Amino acid sequence: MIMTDIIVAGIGQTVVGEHWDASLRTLALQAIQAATQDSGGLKPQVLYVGNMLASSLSRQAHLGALLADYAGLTGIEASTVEAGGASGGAALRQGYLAVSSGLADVALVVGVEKFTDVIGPDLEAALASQTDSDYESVHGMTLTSQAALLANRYIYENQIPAGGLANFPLTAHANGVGNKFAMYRRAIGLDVYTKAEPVCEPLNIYDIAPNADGAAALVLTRRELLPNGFPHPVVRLAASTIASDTFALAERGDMLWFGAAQASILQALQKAGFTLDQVDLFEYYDLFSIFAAMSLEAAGFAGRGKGWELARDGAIALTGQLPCATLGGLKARGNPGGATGVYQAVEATAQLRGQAGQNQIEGARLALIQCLGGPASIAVTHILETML
Amino acid sequence: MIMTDIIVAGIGQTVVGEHWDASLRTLALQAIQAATQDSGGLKPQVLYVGNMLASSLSRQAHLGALLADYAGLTGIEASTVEAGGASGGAALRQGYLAVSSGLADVALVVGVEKFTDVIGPDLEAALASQTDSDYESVHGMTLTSQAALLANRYIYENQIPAGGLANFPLTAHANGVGNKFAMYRRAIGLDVYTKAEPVCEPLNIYDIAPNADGAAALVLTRRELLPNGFPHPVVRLAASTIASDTFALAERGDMLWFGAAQASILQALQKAGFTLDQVDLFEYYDLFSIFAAMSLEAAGFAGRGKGWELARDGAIALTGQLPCATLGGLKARGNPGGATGVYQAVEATAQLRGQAGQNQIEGARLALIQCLGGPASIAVTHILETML
Amino acid sequence: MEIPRHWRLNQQRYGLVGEVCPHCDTKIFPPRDICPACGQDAKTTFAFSGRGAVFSFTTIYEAPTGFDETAPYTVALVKLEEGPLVTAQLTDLGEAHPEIGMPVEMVTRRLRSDGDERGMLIYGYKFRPVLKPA
Amino acid sequence: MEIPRHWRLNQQRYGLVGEVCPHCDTKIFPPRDICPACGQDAKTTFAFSGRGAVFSFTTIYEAPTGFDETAPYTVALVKLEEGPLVTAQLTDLGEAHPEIGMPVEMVTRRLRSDGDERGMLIYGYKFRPVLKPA
Ligand SMILES: [Zn+2]
Ligand SMILES: [Zn+2]
Repeated sequence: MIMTDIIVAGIGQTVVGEHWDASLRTLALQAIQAATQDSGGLKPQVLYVGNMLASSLSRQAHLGALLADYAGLTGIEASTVEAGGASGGAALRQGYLAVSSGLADVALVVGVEKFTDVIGPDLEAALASQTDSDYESVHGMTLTSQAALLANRYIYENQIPAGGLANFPLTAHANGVGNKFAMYRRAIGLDVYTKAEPVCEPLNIYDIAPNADGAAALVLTRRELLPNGFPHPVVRLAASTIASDTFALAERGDMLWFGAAQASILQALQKAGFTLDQVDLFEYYDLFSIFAAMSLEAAGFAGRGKGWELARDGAIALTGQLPCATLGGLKARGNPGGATGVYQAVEATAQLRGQAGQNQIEGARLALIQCLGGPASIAVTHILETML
Repeated sequence: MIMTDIIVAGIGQTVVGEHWDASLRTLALQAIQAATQDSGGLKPQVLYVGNMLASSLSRQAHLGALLADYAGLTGIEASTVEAGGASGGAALRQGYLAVSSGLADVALVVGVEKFTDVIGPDLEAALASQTDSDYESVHGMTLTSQAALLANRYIYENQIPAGGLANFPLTAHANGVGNKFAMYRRAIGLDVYTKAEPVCEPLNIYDIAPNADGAAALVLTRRELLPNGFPHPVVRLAASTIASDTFALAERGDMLWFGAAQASILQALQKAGFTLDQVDLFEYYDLFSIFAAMSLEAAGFAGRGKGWELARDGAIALTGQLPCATLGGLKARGNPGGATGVYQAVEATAQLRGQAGQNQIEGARLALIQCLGGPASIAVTHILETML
Repeated sequence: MEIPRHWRLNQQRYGLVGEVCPHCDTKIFPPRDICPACGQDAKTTFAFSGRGAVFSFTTIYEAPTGFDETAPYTVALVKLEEGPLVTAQLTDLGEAHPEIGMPVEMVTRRLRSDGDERGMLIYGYKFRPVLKPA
Repeated sequence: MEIPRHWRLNQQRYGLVGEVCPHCDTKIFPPRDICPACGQDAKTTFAFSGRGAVFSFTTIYEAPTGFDETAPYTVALVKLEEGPLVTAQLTDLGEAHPEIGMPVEMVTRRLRSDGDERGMLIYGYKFRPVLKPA
């Protein structure tokens, strides 16, 4: 029923980091202003906010109305979309629906997370609200420990050698160097990874993306509504999908398979009429190294239990067959919580426009991006394509 | 761009009340099962959850994936929509967009709130997260006290007599008697209202709707997808709109005017091609008596400062010119938080199908429903119409 | 631990510092960098006099966490001399009963007492009746 | 105050009580009234034996509020004899180092200590290594 292409007309982002001096609304405003300007001044009729934790960490709900107001857009439609760590992707999905339906001409999607207002056990508790409060977090379970449970079993079943997942963070950190919006801009060596103390065995500090503040924004419209003289190569959203899996990790029939990640990618490829081998880059959800490995398998880029080999063999590097985390991923760009899916779309658009600087993937035309909520209880996938 | 009518194919709800024995997921499941059965077994591809406070009150975020799983729908698209007290209406809006766009054939919308897991100051703090945490709730402001500030000024400027707002709760309680899903099913007299102690001057306990647990669900589809032999009169969503106003009450240029409420209704009427005098019933957002009065004014049913006269004169009664809160409204049905907008749609659909029992509005064909977030910082309006 | 947040807001809270729009001279509180009147950039700081009048008020008995120990307390919208309305508590009322129109002035007081592990005390503006000259 | 919630979950937490599907005999934990295997109603209660084996495990050092006083602690997925996996803490490990496949059995212990105003203590299932006969 879609009669036209949905275009990512504007992109904006803040540096990901510990913004002690900036509030949630200030960060969001910066990203919105950048995206609006980048779009050539398109005027949004609807705002979707992707956010995960503000009601817990900042005692602030109802961000739709708050950010519409602070962005000088008082009056427009606004709401908040939450799907755990996939909140930003889910907000992008709503923007896509709003513009596709024809009920809005221009949609603004902003992902924002303000982690650093709270530290310590209260932050861990807020993060654990993504897991099952009656049957998981009540036992002291956290999302990090769920990833550790997965990694432990993955290593056991697939007989992964020590350090087998190291190249996920190493690649991410190498790519972060060239991204001026990244939290970490220094490459790390294997020795640094190997010497790191375990944080939540078998995960060490480099297997876990750092939580940090950030905001990113997108302006979406239909192709015929692009302003005259639109200055960028035109990038369209070729597909938008969400799929779910069991909520609790324990209820998975097959623990080591990200079923929602697989389903959302299969559906996206099918809807857009592409195959995996056409994908020029993959922004996966490397909140943990193990998530990156399992996401590669779920997508079909690697066989079961073989995702880590793509990292070991350099296939995911900027110069590899399937560049991943091309601007640092969650590990080096940082994990801005519910903003992550929007950051991924901003980064993919930059790649497809040829604006990725020293990290540019030559001739990139098709980007696959995916974010996950909980232990892949939700997966949101988008395909972006450069239009000729 | 919409080529077909969007139909409310299934409705379901739980009794609103203090469900000590039922968890959030159990309540949602009951409403979902009822709505699915009522629709003739339509299979949803997407779930939108309207919820306001679960991450604060139940330490549980990520309800989309949780409820999809517990409803036996693991795999489908799911996310949570939040817009303060208007969350349910905003979730309905997303369902409308998903089905309108053609990207989903059947959408399930569930509103759910579980208040009674927490009581006392922690509940007040969670409710206050709908206000501005940096400039309102940090001063000890609550949503109830914002309503009191409005009422105080409203009474002052418009010289409202003592008890001038009494007929809002009296009408709601009279209507609650006939609704088996309502929290309160006893009429109250003017003497009871008059004798009540002020809670937050000038509001007394009857000017404030009671917070309570509840879940309501809707199945939406396009008309051509209705099952053969669909057993109900067909009710369509004729319009769906959201508008915003300043977030903080203090920043309103005109404090006593609900601008977002006005804008969303004007837009809805215009899109659907109706005028106010065609409206057979109005489910307003009577979280506080003053909200009901100001909503009548914003909609244009009464002049500025005159909304209370419609209550005084009996116009809002079941037998009046403009029946409001026809199944008890928030005051007598109860305020199930982020589920409210979905309850309103369920009740309006029942009226338009002729299934409202002793509360049936004879010949009702057009229903206007509206829910508000914060002090009308967001307004979500839907128009429902019986199809002939 | 919410220390960074309150440190960030100290200037506004202690001194009632907002902004003035260089384009249309609108006085802005709280600061928001975009003028709500004309939509242009407005980052020039402006210190309000702290004098105003009660626009509306009420008393809170059922208070949120962090305020429950000081309930009941009176909150108000105060219309500042320079234009904006401000949300704040009324304090030092003594025997005075607040009224719409009552002249008030800003003072600095403790805003909330977090009795839990957060521990921190937050200070900021409240308003008291204007003291009559003796 | 979260007392109603924990009262509601007491049966599952103290006795590891789930459900059995009357249609396909699948054993279900936690109870969910709809069989995840066949999709039909499944409300027949079923008490699990509490015996199982460690499927995976890890140790938490950075714990959420309510658990920070007892950190570090070890959490696990336990494969019950009857089929389901259960999320729980391992306890009474003594000198034993947990391993995948290690036989464990259910015991009742304190789950979290809310040191704040909530005050309440919550008890429920944990798993300990199966004691060898003396
Ligand atoms: Zn100006
Ligand atoms: Zn079964």
